[in-house]
Amino acid sequence: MVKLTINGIDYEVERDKTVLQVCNDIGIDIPTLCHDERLEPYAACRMCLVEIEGAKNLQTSCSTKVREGMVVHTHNDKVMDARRDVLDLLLSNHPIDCLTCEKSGQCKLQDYAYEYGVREGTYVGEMRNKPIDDSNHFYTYDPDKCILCGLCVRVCDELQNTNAIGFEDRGFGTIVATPFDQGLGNSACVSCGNCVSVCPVGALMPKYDTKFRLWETKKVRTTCSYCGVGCQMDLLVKGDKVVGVEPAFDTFNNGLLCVKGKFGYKFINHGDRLKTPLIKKDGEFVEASWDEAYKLIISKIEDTKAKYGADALAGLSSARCTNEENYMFQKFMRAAIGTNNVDHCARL
Amino acid sequence: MEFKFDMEKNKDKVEEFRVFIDENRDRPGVLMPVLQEAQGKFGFLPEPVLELISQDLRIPLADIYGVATFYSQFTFIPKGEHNISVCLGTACYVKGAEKVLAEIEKVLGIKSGGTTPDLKFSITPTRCIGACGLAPVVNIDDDIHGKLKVEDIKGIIDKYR
Amino acid sequence: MMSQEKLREIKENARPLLDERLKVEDKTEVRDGNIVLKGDYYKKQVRIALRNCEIILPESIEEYIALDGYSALGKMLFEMTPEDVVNTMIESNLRGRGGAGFPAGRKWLEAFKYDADQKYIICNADEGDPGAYMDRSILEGDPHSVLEGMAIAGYAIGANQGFIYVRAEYPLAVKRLQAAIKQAKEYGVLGNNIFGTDFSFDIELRLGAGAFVCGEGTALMESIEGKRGMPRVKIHRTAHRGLWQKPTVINNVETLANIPVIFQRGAKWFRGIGTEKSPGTKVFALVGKVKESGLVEVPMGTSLREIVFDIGGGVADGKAAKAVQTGGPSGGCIPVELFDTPVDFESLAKIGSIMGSGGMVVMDETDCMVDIARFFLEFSVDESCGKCVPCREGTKRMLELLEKITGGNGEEEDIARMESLAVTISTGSLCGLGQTAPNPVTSTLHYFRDEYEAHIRDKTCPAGHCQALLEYYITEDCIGCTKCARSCPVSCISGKVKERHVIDTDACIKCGNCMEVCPVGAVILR
Amino acid sequence: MTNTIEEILHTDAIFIIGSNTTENHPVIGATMKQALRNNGTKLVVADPRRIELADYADVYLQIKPGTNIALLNGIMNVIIEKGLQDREFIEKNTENYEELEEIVKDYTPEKVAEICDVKAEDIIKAATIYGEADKAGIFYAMGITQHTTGTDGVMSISNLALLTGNLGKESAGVNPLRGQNNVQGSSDMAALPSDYPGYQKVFKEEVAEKFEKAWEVNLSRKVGLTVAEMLDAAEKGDIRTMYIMGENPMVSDPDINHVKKALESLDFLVVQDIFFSETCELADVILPAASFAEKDGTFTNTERRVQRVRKAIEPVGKSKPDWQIIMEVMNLLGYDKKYSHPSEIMDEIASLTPQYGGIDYVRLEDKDGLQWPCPTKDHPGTKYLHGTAIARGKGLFVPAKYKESAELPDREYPYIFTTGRILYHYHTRTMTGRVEGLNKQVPEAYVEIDEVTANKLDIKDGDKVRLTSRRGSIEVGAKITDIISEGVLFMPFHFAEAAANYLTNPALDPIAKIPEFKVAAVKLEKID
Repeated sequence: MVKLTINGIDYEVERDKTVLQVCNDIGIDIPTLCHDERLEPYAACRMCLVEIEGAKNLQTSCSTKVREGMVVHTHNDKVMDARRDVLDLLLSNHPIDCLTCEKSGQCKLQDYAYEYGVREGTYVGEMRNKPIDDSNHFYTYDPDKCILCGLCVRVCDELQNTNAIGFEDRGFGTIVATPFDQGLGNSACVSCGNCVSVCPVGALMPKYDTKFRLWETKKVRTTCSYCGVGCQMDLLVKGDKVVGVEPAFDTFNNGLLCVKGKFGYKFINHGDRLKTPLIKKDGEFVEASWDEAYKLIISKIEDTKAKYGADALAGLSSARCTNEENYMFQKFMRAAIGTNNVDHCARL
Repeated sequence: MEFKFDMEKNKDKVEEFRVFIDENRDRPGVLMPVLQEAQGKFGFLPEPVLELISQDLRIPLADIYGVATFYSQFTFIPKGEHNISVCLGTACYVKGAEKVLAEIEKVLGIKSGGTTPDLKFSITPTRCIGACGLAPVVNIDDDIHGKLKVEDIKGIIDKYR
Repeated sequence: MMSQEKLREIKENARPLLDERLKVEDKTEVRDGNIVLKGDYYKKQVRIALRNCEIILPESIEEYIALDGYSALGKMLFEMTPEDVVNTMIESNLRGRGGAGFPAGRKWLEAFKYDADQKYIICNADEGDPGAYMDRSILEGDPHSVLEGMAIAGYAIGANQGFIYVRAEYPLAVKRLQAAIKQAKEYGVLGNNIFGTDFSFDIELRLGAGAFVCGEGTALMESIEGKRGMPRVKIHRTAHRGLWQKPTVINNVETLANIPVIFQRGAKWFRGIGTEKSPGTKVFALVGKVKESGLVEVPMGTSLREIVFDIGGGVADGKAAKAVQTGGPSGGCIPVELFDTPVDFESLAKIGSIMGSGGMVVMDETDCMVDIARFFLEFSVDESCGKCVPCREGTKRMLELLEKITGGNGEEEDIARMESLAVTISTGSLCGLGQTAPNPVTSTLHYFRDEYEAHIRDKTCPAGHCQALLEYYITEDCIGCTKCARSCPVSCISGKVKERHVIDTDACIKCGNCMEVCPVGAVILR
Repeated sequence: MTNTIEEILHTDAIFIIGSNTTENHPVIGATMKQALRNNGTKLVVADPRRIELADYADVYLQIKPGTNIALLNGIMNVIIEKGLQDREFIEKNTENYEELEEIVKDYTPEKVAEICDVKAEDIIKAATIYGEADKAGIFYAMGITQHTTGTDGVMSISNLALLTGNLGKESAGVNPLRGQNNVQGSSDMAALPSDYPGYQKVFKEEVAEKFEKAWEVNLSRKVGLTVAEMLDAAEKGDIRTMYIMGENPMVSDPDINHVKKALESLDFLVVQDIFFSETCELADVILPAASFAEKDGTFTNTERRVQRVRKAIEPVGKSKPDWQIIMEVMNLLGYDKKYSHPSEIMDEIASLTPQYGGIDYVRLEDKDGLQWPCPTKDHPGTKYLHGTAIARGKGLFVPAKYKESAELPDREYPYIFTTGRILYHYHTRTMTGRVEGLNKQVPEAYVEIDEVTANKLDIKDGDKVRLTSRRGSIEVGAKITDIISEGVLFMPFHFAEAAANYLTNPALDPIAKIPEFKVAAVKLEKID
């Protein structure tokens, strides 16, 4: 343990933690744009700057380990001025189109601009002006909105390990790009969208079918319905529609999903969904009520059972259904019909 | 202006280059030397060559591209037969390097960083080459031309035509 | 295999041959038992790092040995423990000559103490400051002194591999280094079992590819590792986790060139030169508007005036000295009034500049200080790696403000904006490049504020340099040939034949055609 | 999986055989790559296709389809030869080692190299990496199981892990990667003809009695039919009525012509699904089911983690959750048990299934779910299996000899045909086929053909080709690739329009009854 002072209050905290981690633990809110606990500290956005007495310059709390006797100021004038200026600089090279930006309401840059009272970028000069990359089927990339926090590049490298994107050029000309600007759709990208999930601004945006603001939605934590990994994720729900998916960050999948998990939700509200029972009459399917359908099924089951015995019936359950449903299905076959002829496609 | 690179036509060079990669693959951090070799061999960094490096060294293309675009000496357009590097260091600057560069651009009809369409000349702005005593300095290939005046430029370039 | 006896033997054979050659060339003399270069220019200099430059043949390891080369290494391998070596370095208080002035011995101690299976020595030869070529001269003129310095460092901290990261813009230095490494290995002063001991040390050359930021230690390591040269987050010391996350000592060329001499003559001797806090000498590249430009090595604490006037002979072309710029894009402009400042790490920092790697550019009355600041900012913008916001975005905005001012569009509040932006950039940037990038602006704003004000308020450039603020003017010498009027694309020149013409400066687009066509030079800029 | 996904990060060696992990279990694939990157983990990949992970591997073995067991025996041969086996573990925790040693003795690297068509030195390298690692995990999927020798394959993997003491410890183990979201759970829940939930056998009297008591009904002791057996019985007229919930055998099962005939022979077929699938076409009644977003429940993932599925929206149209439909049908049939919420079903599951004994919805609110076995309410769940003792007491070596696949290429059908999954689609595409981006990404079926074969038959990338096996024929676009060996053809099975399963061989593994999807003999023609 080490003792240190933060904003005039003494704390005793675990050694080996960063100032940022300690502040998070004790409830001091420090802004970050490039930080992600899953990744190596990057210290590029400079929003988490704090003053540490004795140090010549402000220090990034994300990359500074606590030390015995350290005296930290997280919100004094010097620090606040620096953060405000950083926001000013970022906004001076960022389109202020929050009114129509899809990200509005879940944009960290917007949130911090509000929190720190930075209305707009006040430096007038060159702004990035690059075409939008629309070549990926699931998301778009607008370089002009990018703040170069590098989260996408680092997630693609350190966690997803696909390395489809990287930095191009340097200095003011730096952008996140695919090699030779081939476009995401023609790159090594596997469309996992894990970059999209961490973009703090509107640079990497899913191609949503439905317009929504985050505050109109509710998040429902659930389990992905595709492969057997069982990633945890949040469904974004607006009204009676699932409009988006975000990975869970505090579970074993650690904020990662694949293309199907992240973008494959659109079948849910697809127009092709079966919406009513259908009964085949003269080779054609016609809509029926549940009662009609049930009546027919019960009579056929009872018929078969009476004529040929319970073992002339068989049922296939599903690896796509829940445990409870599989349990119900086998119980139905065994207890209600009386046969063990129940199986599913575990082997396929 | 686009410069295409034909792997087939450069087959021998490409083969030599692959030998270089093979001989050096175990050197840690070999990417920079490999890119330098490629640029030396082909005069620039052609896209298919970078793809080849990516395959042979198993370094993601995005990383290679990131490195190639970071360092100013790497280029994706071929250098001309004669490379004119204009020193833009402080000593040269205070002694009028800007005007010298402008004159060279005027004489060759291309911008700094470009190559003439006949692939004869290219202009490369260069950081201080450490010949400050001779400011302003221009290197054409391996020749150093020092204490230059704007009036001298045309005559010097003509010597390389 | 090399041995101390053999080394002595080589020296004894080589020395007479060297003396003979020097006698014929007649450019050297012997001062205090040392061979030094003759002439006024060298009289006030004390050459330690440059001791062999222009004296020995750089391709000849024998000549290096003739002047005691490799004797320090040979001796220490038998007589000193690595700990002794580290302690001697600490005692000498040799401070890094790359710019920041961090004591080399303390770096060594950290790396020495840190246990690891592999350690590295890096020679930072990525000399990038425009107007500085000290390191190039050492690498070209005396490569073995750097190799020997590295081997000593390697022995001290327990490293067996060294890298020299050298700018690709220095082809001759690369050639000389390659040759020197080869020779040194042949002679057994590098490679396996040096001097027959179990100490092995190899050196590999790595070339930069045009990125100033790679002079920053961690960016340089990234570059050697084959990555973009973006400075690392300073969460670990490089002496603990540097190159490939292994303990690494990185010293610059001049620092390393000093080391063999320190071990030949002792730490105490070294501390006797220079000032208490900054012992030893410093090499400067004295360039710009100075009569005698060249490399100058003087004891720390020598005043700027002595360097510029006594050694450099003052300003050329009869013009008045205005300032001297030290420290390149990280440094500042020191006005002539402060020329009595002694040159050492602390004194220069106190007056808003830095020692830097040793570039010293002399400026005269025709140099516009706003434009000089703009020049350095342009450099910093071009060379910013782009990682952190204050440097990437901030230096760009600062450059734009400077361009606005030199372009004649400056506004009163721009100065205050630059001052506050300078604070954000210098206190908030990730690496030294960003933190020092505003220095050229802050120092010129401090000492030459009136020049800024003249640009902004009066729309004039007192030095007569900023094109946008100049006007074309036709003097009395005009013969009225009308050529200028006819060549003017906007027809803003009026006047009768054989009478003096006049330029309507409001309409003039400053294309310069009139000046070019005037047969008598009557069109001037003022 | 005996072990947990997170443990992959700390493993010393990963051996992947018959799993294209980055495409089919992408997040596990990414986790493996993180281990390689950060932990210095070594990787061995064995697969007939040079899958993405092969490029990251220290050793890649491009084995001929159907030769897994030879390879595994070869690896064990090298391990024993080099003395890399864990003698203490074998002594303490296993039985029947002598027979294993006896059988693998014949599988020298040279002999195996010939069977598998790989280099002997690579087998030795692979064995050394796996054998020398302190903690080594084997990861496999359908590439092991979908063979007539699938059970032998699984046993051989288990043998290898036992031999090196890689069971019952962290970051090691035998780790089958389950293909579908709840394939683990549906097996746990006994959608199986021989088992009650928790793998309790239907033919065991005490088990049957337990369930009779709990369910208050008489139960059959007779083991039921597997899918394949059901279809055969249907064709013969022994099965008359079928109820299919959320399955699409008309695309997913081998020999589709046979499936079709079987389902058409039925008197009555009920299909319950969220979309109108290929199987729906043959139904008499179709019931609309709610999707996973419209209901509560649980899935059990490949690492035995029981996790919540939560209702986000109301069921679309008049659809209902499957559990509710089944309950209603059951009630109408006279079995009157009612449930108002899936949590009540889970409580019943817990009361009857030892592994799930401690699981309930309150505990599942924890973000990490619960990994079975979790026998009691205070049990924290089980991270890795066999930590204290191997499931059946001591681990039994069940050595197997290499046997050839049921159908080998011959003059008439000269190519080996193998099937699998791809990243952008899922199973029979009922879901992914309706996601625009996924369809744009991979719009239609294709067959991967190696360059030599393609040249020989003058087939260019994108050309239409006809594939024919003894069971059927399909037309499909060609994809020329260098990731597959000469004479091997690979096709994803997802696409109904050109369904690979018209060609596949329904021959079954005698124990697991799994069809040999991975090896069939076909002929290949270019269509002009």
